[in-house]
Formats: sequence, structure tokens, C-alpha cells
Amino acid sequence: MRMKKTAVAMLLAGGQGSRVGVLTKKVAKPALPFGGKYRIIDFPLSNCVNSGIDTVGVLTQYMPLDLNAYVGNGQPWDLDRNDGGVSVLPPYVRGKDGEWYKGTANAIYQNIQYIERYDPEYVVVLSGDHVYKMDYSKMIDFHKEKGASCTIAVLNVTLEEASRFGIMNTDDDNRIYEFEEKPAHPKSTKASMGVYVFSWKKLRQYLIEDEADPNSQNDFGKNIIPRMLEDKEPLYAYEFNGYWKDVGTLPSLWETNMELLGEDSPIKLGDPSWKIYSRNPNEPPHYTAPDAVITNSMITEGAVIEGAVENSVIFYGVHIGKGAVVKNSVIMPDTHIEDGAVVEYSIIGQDATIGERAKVGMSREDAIKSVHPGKLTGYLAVIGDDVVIGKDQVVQAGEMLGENRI
Amino acid sequence: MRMKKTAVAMLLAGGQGSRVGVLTKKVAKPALPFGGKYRIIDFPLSNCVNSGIDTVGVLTQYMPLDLNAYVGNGQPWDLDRNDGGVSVLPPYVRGKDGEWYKGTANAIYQNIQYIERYDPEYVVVLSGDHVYKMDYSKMIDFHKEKGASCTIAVLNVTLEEASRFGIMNTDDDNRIYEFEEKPAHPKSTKASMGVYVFSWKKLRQYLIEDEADPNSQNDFGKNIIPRMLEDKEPLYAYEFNGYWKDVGTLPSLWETNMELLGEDSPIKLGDPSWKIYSRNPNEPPHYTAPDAVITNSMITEGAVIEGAVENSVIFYGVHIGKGAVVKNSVIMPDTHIEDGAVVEYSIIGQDATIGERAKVGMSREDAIKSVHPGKLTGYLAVIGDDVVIGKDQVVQAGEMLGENRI
Amino acid sequence: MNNDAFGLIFAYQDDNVMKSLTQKRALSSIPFGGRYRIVDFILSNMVNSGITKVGIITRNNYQSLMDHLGSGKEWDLSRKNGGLYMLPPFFSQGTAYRGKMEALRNAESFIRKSSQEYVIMANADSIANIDLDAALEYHKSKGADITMMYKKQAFKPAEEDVGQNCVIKTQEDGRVIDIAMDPAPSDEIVNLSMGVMIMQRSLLETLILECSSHNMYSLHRDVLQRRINDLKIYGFEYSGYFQKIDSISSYFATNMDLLNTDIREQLFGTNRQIYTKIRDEAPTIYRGQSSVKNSLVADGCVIEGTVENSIIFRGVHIHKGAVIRNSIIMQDTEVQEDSELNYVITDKDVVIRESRKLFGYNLYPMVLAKGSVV
Amino acid sequence: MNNDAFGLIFAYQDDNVMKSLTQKRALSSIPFGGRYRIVDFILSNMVNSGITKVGIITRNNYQSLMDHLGSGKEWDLSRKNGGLYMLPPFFSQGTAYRGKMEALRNAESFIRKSSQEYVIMANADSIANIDLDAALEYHKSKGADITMMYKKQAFKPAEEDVGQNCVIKTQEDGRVIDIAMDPAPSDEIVNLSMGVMIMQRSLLETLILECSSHNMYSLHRDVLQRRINDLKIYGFEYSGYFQKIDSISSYFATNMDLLNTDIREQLFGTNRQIYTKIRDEAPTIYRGQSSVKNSLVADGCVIEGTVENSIIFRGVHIHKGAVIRNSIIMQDTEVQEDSELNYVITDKDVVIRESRKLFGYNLYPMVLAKGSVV
Repeated sequence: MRMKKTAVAMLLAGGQGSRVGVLTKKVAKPALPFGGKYRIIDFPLSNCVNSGIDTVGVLTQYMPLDLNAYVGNGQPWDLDRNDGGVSVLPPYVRGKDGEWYKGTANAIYQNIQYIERYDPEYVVVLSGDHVYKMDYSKMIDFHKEKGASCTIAVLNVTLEEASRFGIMNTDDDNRIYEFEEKPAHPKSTKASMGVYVFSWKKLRQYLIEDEADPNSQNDFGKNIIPRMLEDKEPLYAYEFNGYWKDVGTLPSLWETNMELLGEDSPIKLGDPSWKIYSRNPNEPPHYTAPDAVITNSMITEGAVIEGAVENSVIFYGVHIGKGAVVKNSVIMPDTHIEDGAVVEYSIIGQDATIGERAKVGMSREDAIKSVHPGKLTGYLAVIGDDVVIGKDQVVQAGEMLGENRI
Repeated sequence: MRMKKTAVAMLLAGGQGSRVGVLTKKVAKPALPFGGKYRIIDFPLSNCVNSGIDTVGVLTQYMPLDLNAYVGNGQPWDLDRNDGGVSVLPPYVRGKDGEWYKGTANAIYQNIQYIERYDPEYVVVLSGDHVYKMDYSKMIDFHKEKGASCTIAVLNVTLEEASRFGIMNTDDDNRIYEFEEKPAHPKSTKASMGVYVFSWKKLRQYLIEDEADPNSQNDFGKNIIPRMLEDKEPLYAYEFNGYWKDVGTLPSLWETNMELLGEDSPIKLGDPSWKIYSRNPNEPPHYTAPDAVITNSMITEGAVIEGAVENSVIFYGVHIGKGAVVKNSVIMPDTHIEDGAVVEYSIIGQDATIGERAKVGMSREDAIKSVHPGKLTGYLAVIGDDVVIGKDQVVQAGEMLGENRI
Repeated sequence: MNNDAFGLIFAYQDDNVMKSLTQKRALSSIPFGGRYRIVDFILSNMVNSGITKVGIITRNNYQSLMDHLGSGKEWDLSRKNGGLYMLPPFFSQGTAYRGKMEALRNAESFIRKSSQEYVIMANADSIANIDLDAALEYHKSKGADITMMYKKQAFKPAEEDVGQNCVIKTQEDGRVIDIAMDPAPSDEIVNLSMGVMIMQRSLLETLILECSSHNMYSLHRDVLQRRINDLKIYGFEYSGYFQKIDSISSYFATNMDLLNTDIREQLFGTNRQIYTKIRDEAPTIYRGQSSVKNSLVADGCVIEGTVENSIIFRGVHIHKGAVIRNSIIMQDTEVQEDSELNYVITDKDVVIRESRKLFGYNLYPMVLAKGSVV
Repeated sequence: MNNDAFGLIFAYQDDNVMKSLTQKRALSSIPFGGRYRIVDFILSNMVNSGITKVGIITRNNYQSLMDHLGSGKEWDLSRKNGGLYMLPPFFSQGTAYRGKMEALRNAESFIRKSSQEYVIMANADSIANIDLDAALEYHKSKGADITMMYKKQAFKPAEEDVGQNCVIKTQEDGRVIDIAMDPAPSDEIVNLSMGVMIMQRSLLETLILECSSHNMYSLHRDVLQRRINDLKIYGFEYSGYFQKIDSISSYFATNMDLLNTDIREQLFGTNRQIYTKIRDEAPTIYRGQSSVKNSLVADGCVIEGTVENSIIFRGVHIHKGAVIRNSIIMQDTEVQEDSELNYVITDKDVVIRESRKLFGYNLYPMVLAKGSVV
């Protein structure tokens, strides 16, 4: 006697996120802090609820405790529904055996029973490491209109960027006739955003077939989509024109945080017409001391600023001491920057301590001159969660530090 | 900034329940229906909330989907708390590897991080297949008073029953000096109920030691408790005088349901001073047709009774047709007993259909005369979930049927 | 499933005709059908059509309604955005609303703050399982200003009925061409308005403003009748089970209708469930010489006596030798040994002492007030 | 952690001394400290001491309080058993309660239905982070009938204060031997009652009955003073930060106290969190030539101007060149370019137009009413 759901969303949150290294020692990538008070998973979850999708399965096998605790009963996203809502879905034992998720497609395959419970027309497959605001209901409308089996959201990128993405080659009607993963010579600039709408009956059939194939890697991009194209299923590309960022690497995580600042920020977090929800840290307003200097920055409730902050994103519970300077940096929750410390071009993880007069990172200009005459990514200094940097210690630009330095 | 919890409960719900066979094809044992509208897990969960314990971890690796969906956000048990509440905890990947729960102790070991989050004084370890009403807070008080490392709840059984249980041999002060698993010649009649209170610091230490021991089976009864006794830790037996039933076998599941009937039922489900909560099926009142005859039975909302019901427990959504007879049986949710069918001494699983004039099971007297001149357990007929018994088909007493018979 | 409408329920009726049943509660809050309250039906109908924001317009006597609805959890209306809103009168609680437009004026800021394009308004005085989605689709397809749901039936209100019955006439394309309030009763089949109405939120806002600035207050007289030519009002026929409760006899008859399996299927047998407050009762126990025929029995009861053609609510205890016929026994009533009831309605927490005999009549069932001990 | 007490909060004060801040809300519902309402403090104190059932006694003007508290989710009081109960007056809404005993009489059935042994009663007019658990333990250990919490301080109420201040004297063992209402102000340190009181539920029930049958209504005069010898009344000293809000100047000063790091630590720096309604705002953005010194700024703001010694609530926008000093700027206020504010309190949704200059004084800050455009 359950209510039938039009669409169910399945969020692939499995990523261990080795590319963001020291920051995912205790949390899964989708649970990484972003934008002062959010976690990355807040974006797809908020998109779902704002698009009218109230049933979301979160597929994970890595560090689910933190994700579990964060998602909880789904209340912050209004996903504590009597029927549906959000469920964290780790792998489990069936019959005598159990198996870990072998690939993205296998993760959905293992949860066919969960999906069938809601008897949906459409399944929306999402990824847990993208920052964007998107109305999936419009994409579903497009999918319906086209009579598609699968619709893939695409972004127009530049021709040079195109070789870093999965590229959709389409006809004039946006029907996909070819899919190329990271092509050396891209024929189109329509890059997959990792957002799929499937007609559930069709997807179900392909998942079962794919699972039966011992040679398959059970992956959407490598197996399911190519197979559907082979079978001449109607696959369509849905063009998305808004802001979208993959935050799966440290430079992109840093850059995407920086893009929140300034008057012409391409993403408005606070826009009331498409709110991004998150679990509330329940902190008092942030306090700026008499000597605080704050320029072009984002500061969150629960922070205490006694020093100088410039072009930075400061999360809740952060304390920046007297005479300390934080520039062009991202300081994650509950971290202490003690008196006189200087932090530049850095990402500092949660609960870390930067001791008095310590120095972390350096300005881009200085870095170019001295340390890494390479590409931009090398300039960032990254300090992991819980790491302590002692008094007067130095962390070079480009260092990625997962252990104390005292 | 979380609130410290005095006690956290960990519910071992892993059991695949092979002893209840056809009934756990699609659900884990703790999610088995019981008593007209409950599931077995309702008992420990309700006991927790009624004892003032609002943080409960449910450890499972077998068929967690159904359990996950049933437990959901914990609202039916008032366990949808902002801090704490109920969490289903399956195994997960840490670092590069993941592993299934190896034993009861390992299951808790793998979730040390979850427990530490609440910084509890005491951890209550519970089992998911017992029917009883117990105030754990009194047991914790006893544990405190005795200065125990571990307190084990015990039930006084008869000397002959004792050899089927884990038996605690104690001194006059209830301090345990010996633990014997199913002793051939029991020295005491204090049988473990599978309810433990541990001082968390102590348990944590033993879990870590036990995990490091490659020869350990990582089991509470086999490893942790004997080891603590060896070390002369203060272990105490807490005597419980109420009703307690292990429903881990089919005869005991049947018998425990039967004990709900009659004026002198030893367990009052509806007692408002210690309510048993469950997820509400939301059905209209049950309807009894003009020709219905109901004697000494339990009937739940959503049932429709057109035939005769005697000494039976009828779950929600069950339909009993005209002229059908149900005696001494347990009919689980949404099952249809069609016109003229006869069901005796049976457990019928969920969503099953017993066709017109079909015959399932027989009375104990007839069974003794004809089929199994063995022990009582042999008389029960058991029909699995979703099974269809066709028109005029016969299922013998003692049969355990997981497939259709048409 | 529509997310572009919000709901408004007029839940302040407390007609005197309901005798002691509305002494301490509004009509919408009267227990019904073994485990429900009257308001559960229209509220569930709204939720099942995808509505996630509902305002409940109350006047006084709403404590019981508030207790019942709580935060709206059971209707899945405990939400961050939208959800359930109680709308008690802003100012003096004593005076009655002169008409619905006046009641709506009180809800004006709630209406204005709603983002949905459409509003579905309904009374909480009827028993039905209505697919409001279909009505909204009809409204949109017609490009209507206002859509009124109606049911074809003979118009024969109970004698004590206080009126407020509206009969409409439609032309072939569904447009309403005549609206009559409380016409003479007759056996003829008419289009009886169900009190369910759909319009654009913006139109409702305009109408409220217009009425309040002209001191008009009646929805039917000052809006529907007066502007029948100027607004595109359409009728949408509903053919399922529908019963308005406006007298003790219609309350009794509608409860008894539930013993009809077809009607029960229409109300409870679909995916569109009727939600109500959860009481966490154990299943009902039958003991001793119980005999229960053609009756509905909710959870939490103990039945040791005889029950026929009756509705038994949650938590009722019927002792040995007691005989209940053609009666409605509300929550937590105790009927002691050898007593006999026929055509009786007991409100909550009533105690019928041993060997008492109480008989009402079909059209005039006896009503025992809440908590009475007989 | 105690589960054997329930809470009762008197939340109906709406003193005229608070000027337009209480025009459409009770004092308990006035925004405070950047993101809170006054009631959040005592309510969180109760929740943090393990209380899971709280009744909020209201009279009128409680719509704002209801909107704020909702189902009590943020305080973890959305519960099946217990939880948050709004207790509006049963009957006429217009008349004021003559005293607390009369207000309690209205809550009688709520009190009677509670299963907890003790009741903790408090006003929703103070800012503090009180460990009520310690007070309850004291009450039990003394075998007291009534325990009153007090704070040692000079008694110098603001001129416009309407009174209701209670000063007690205790003997060495803590027993209260004198209770004075509104004594003459003085610089001497006295034991000022904090309005927090503990007693057995059964005693409270008896007192309510007694007072109502004798037409007595004042808790202080008719119970505490009259029966000081006959009941064992004890005082429990509280030494943390405590400030009662009973005038615009004390409201202003108490807000400004939050700029003191010690006081902020006492209120927000412990495990006993102060909960409030969640608004899902983005973090605050600083842009251009912003300069913010010695101030508290909540989420959701855009700061492009200068702020000093001020409290900025959620969703405030301070444009370029605007200068805010010594002010309290409530939710969603917009301060346009080059305007200047000093000693000003703006209520919610105020707009200060370009280049406006508004100056109040320390003890008489200017108050701009909700929604005003200056």
C-alpha cells in the first residue's frame, strides 16, 4: 500500500576520493566540508528535494559512519518522509554470500529491491562530488518528451577541456550516437556531468544483463551506456547551462570555494528560490574582535576572528588568533589558527591546529619564484584533519601533510 | 559539542535465522512478524526507549534493506532524536579493505567509532530475537552498585532446561565465577538472556585485545566473557523475573504467539505502562462478517474475517474467506486464506495464499495418531512468504514449504 | 502528483445539531469509523494528491483538533517547507465568522506566503476518498476560474440540518449556470456541491481583498452567485462514495455504511490511504464466549461479549454477557457485564455499568457524552 | 540527566515597556543575540537537563512564538511521548491572567496528565545557561517543598520596569525566611529570585486547587509569602551569568554583553547548547571595503560597510559606505548606502534608505518597528 513514486534518485557516494588524499582519512568524499557550512552531498540532496524527488538512496561502502551520521534521518533536507526519504545503502549479505559494490552499475544492481519498493517510472543516477544547482524535474520532462531510455546531462566545455571528460556526440535532435571517454580528438564539446535519467524498466533489464556478463566491469560509463548505444536505444543529451564543478581534486575543491567570493560569484548559495540545505552546526553568530580585518571572505556562524582574513572561506568553529593572517585559503570546521600564524594558498582540514607564528603555504607569486615552477596545482598547501602544526613550524607551498609537525 | 550519553545500546541483529528457515527468505530474523502487528525487533527497541536509552545501534549484515526500511528514521519508537536515535550499522570499508562482521564481538569492535561519538559510561549489548519487557535502567543501576565490569541478565530456568543455555555459576552476592555454555550437568539454573551491560572503557579494552588475537572467534560468549573471568574482572549476574522467550526456532515462535492468547497470558502487549511500539501499518479496523466466528484469538486492524478463527493470531491485512477455518495458527500479514480452506497448527508467512478448500496442517491429536510420532516440533506446518497453495491442495503437518504447490 | 497546489480546510464548524459530540470539539474532530476523525478524510485526500502544504482554518474549540493533528507527522506534513499550519483567528476568539470569505481573510497572510499557483479549498465535514488530482487537471484543462466538485444525488437533508447546502446546474461543457443555496428538498437527482473548490491563488487573493473592502463575507452569495457570469465557474462531477455529515442521523448512517464491503473498499481499499493519529495499541483480543458479527473493530479492544452491526473504536472493553447492537462505541469505553446497548453512540471514555440497558432508535440514536458513567 | 521532571514556561509576558518589540509578539519571542529568541535560553536549559516534556503557557500574541517553536524539532522535543505543548488559554483570550496561579490553573489538565514527579517552572524573560539538573538535585537532597533559584546581585531595576521582582532572604541551611516583592532599589547585594522554581507535581496540583477554590491567583503573595512557614521553601544560588530582560535598556545591555568573550563562553561555550529555529542561511559574505569590529554577525548577511560594537542578525544586508555602531540589527534588515546608525534597534524587515542618519542614546536606544521603511 505504498505510494508509487514518479522518480527515485540513486546517489553514488562510494568514492574513497584518493585524489583529495589527506582530507578523506576519516570521511568519505561526499561528506567533505565545502562553502563554510556545507558538505558536498548537500548539493545533490538539496537538488533532489527542490526538484520534488523525495526518495533518495545513497550508495556507499567507504566510511559510511560519518556519512550515515551526517545524513541521519534526512530532516535537514526535508527528506524525513513517512514513505521514501533518504536511505544510506551499504552492501549486504544475501543468501549465504555478500559482496562489495564492484562498480557503479553493480551498486545499483545490488539495490534493485530498494528501488522496486517504490515502483518508479524513472531512476535518476547522481554523483556525490559535484557542486551545482539543477532542477532534475526539467530533465525528466525532457526525457519523457523525447521518449528516451536514458538521458545524460551535458555541459558545454571548451574543446581543450573536452579531452578530460566523457564526451557525447549527438545529432541535431540531441540524440546520442556515440560516447567517447576522454577523447584525444574530441568531436563535440558536450561533456557528461554524471547525471543520468533512466526509464527504470529499461535500466533494470540492462543491469541484470550486465551483471550476468563476467567480463563486464559493471560501470555505467564503461559498460551500460556503450551497450545501450550498441542496441540503438534512444539516448539523449540534456544540455545544462548553469554552474557545475567537479570537486574531486584538491585544486578544484580550492578553486570552487574561491568562486563563492566576490560580487560576481557564479553560484549564489543563499538564493532562496533554490536553497542548499545542510545539517545545522548550531553555533552562535561569528564574532569579529576589535582588531579583526576581514576582506572579501565568507565567514560562518561559530567562527571567532581576531586576526586578518582575506579572500578566504572560513567554516564554523574556526578560531583565528590575534595577528594571524589567512589569505586565499579554505579553513575547515573547528580548526584553530593561533596568534601570529600565517596561512596562504592552503586548504586546512577539520580540527587541525596551526601553532603560533607557524607559516603554511605562500602566495602564488612567491611560489612561482621559488618552489614549484610547474603548474598551478603545485602551489596549494594542504593540511589534513586533526593535524597539529607546532609553533614556528613551516609548511611549504605544495606540501600535503597528513601527520603532525611539531 | 554532542551531549554525552550515559548508556548506548548495541543490538545484534545479524542472525540469518536458518532455524526459522522459509520465513527469513526475504527478511532478517529480527524483522520477523510477531504478535499480530509487531516485529521481534520492536521488543528490544521499545525496551530501550522505555528504559531511557535513546541511542541504539542495530548491527546487521544480512538482508539489511528490509530492516533498514522497517527501522527507518526510528520515529515509531520515538528514536528519531536530534542526537543519537537509532542507526542501522552494516559493515563497511575502512582504508583499503573491508570485512564482514566475523562474530558478535567483532561487530561491536568495528563500530567503536560509532560508540565513541557518544562517549558513554555503559554499553548495553542486546540480541534481536527475544520477546520480553525489561527495564534496562534497573540493570544499569545494579551494575553501578556492584561496581561490575560486566553484568549479565539471567533467568531462572528448570534444571533440565539449563543444559540448553549458557549458565552462570555465581557466589551468594551474584558474582559470576564460572560460565558454562550448555553444560551437560548444570551447577546452577541461571541462564543467560543475552542481555549484557558493560562498562564501556573495560569493554573497549577487551574488544581491542580480542581483535588482536588471531585464534579468537570474536564472540562474546566464547571469547570475551571467558577472558574477563580469567582476568578476575568483576562480572555479575542480574536476575530477571519477568517473561522472556527466545523465538529463534519455529516451535518457540509459534508457542510464544500462542501465549499471547487467553486471560492468563504471561505478557500483556497493550500494557500502557510499558508500551511496545511498532511501525504502524495504517489499516482500517478489522471487519468481521455476519458469519464470522472468532474464539480466543488476536485480530489486528486491516484483517477481514468471514470464516472461523480459533486460538489463533491474525496479522493485519489477512483475509479469511467464507467457510474457512483457522485453528491454533499464526497467520502473518497480508496472507489470504480462501473460502473453505482449513489451516491448523501452522505458521503461514507474509503475502501467502491458501487456495479454496486447501488443507494445511492438522490438529495435534491427529498428527500424533498419524504422521510424526516424534516430538512436538514435528507437528507444525510452515508456509513461507509469498507461497501459493492451490485449490484443494494439501500440506501435511510437519511440512516446511518454501515453494508454491499448485 | 501535483506540487502546484496548496490546501485550505475549513475546520471550524461546530453545529449544535451534533449534540454533545461537538460540546468540546469542532465537527471536524469527531471520531469516526473506529479509528479516524472526520478531518482525516479530506486531509488525507489532499496529501494523496501530492499537496504538501495545508492550512487548517479554525475558530474556537480547536484544542481537540490540535491534539489530533499534532505536527502533522502521520500525514507526512511535518515538513521544513510547507507542511501543516493551524490558522486560529488572529483576534477575538469569541465571534463566529459570518462567512467563508471572512474566514479566508483571517488566513490571508498564509495564502499570500504560499508559492503554489493553485489552492484547493474544502470543508472538513464529509467522508470520501477523492482524487483531487483529477479535479485539478480538469480545472487546468478547462482554463476555469473556479471549479466546484459536485455529486449527483437526491437532495434530502435531515430535518435538523442547519443548511449550507449548495446545488448547482451545469451546461453541457461543464460550466456552472446556476447556484442555489438550500433549495427545497426533493427526490429528484441534483448536483450537490461537495464544498470542494479549486482556483488560482491570485484569484483568491483578489476575491478576499474585494470582499473585505466591500464588507462582504459569503463565498456562495457574494462571490459564486453574484459573479456567476463574470467568472468561469465549472463543475466537476465526482461519482464515488461521498457523504456529508450534518446531523446525528447522517453521522450514524455514514458510520454504518462502513459495514458495506463495497463502500469500505472505496474508502480504504486503494493506494490513497486515509491517515490518522497513531495510538500504538496492541491487536484486539477475543476471549471467552465472544461473538462479533458484521462489525468493525479497531485495535486495543478486549471483546468478551456479543457485538452486532456496530463500530468499535480503539481501546474498548466489552465484558462477558454484554450485548452491543447497531451502535458506535468510541475510544476507551467500557461496557460492563450483561449490559445491553442498541442504537447508542457512546463518546470517548464512557462507562456502561453492569446490566444497564440503553436503547435508541435508528434515526435518533442515543448519544452519551464523553466521560459519562451510566 | 533527569527524566523525572517536566517543564512549565510562562511565556505570556508582553510588557508595554518593550515598546514596539512586543507589539505583535510576546516578550519571550523577541529576537536576541543575532539568531535566537529569548525563550530559546530557558527552553534549551530544560532540554539540556534531560527534560523531555515542556508546556508553554501563553495568553495572546502567541502566533509568533508558535511559528518559532513549531513542533519543537530543533529542541529535540518533537516526541511521541512528552515533547512540546503549547498551552493557550482555554476560554476567552482577551483577559489577562491575574497571576501565575491563575495561569497554572489553565494548564491543570496538562499538569495532571504528566507522569513525572517534579515540575520545574520558569519565566521566558531571562538570558542564562542554567544547569537545572543541579538545582533539582539540591531540591531532592534538601527534601524541599519548593526550591527557588536566586542570584546575588544589586537590585537596581530600570526606571520603566513594571516590577514583579522578588528578593529573598535565606538562613544558613538555605531555607527561605523572607520573600519581598519589589522592595526599594538599592546598591546592596541581595538574593534576586530568577523566577525558576521546583516542586513536586503533586504539591503543585494541590496548590492550584486550593488557590482556585479560594479565588487566589498570585503565586508569590498567596502561596510563597503566605505559606513561608508552613512549606519548606529553599533557595538555590546560581552564580553564572544571568540577566533578566524587563526594559529596552536591559534588552540592549544584555545583547551588548554578548560582545564580552567571557559571557559568550558562559552562554554558548559549554556542552549545554542553546538551540533555536533553523533558517538554512548561507554563510555571511564580506565584500568590498567592509570593516567589522567587535561585533557578532549571524549567517546569511552581506556586509559591504562598517560595523562596530553591534549585533547583526541573519539575512541582514549592509551596503557600501553604511556605518553601524552600537546597534542591534534584526533579521532581514537592509541598510542602504552611506546611511549611519548609532544606538538603534531595528526590528525585522526594516529598510534604512540611503544616507539616512539615525542616532539613539545608550540608555534610550531608538527602536524601529518591524517592517518600517525609514
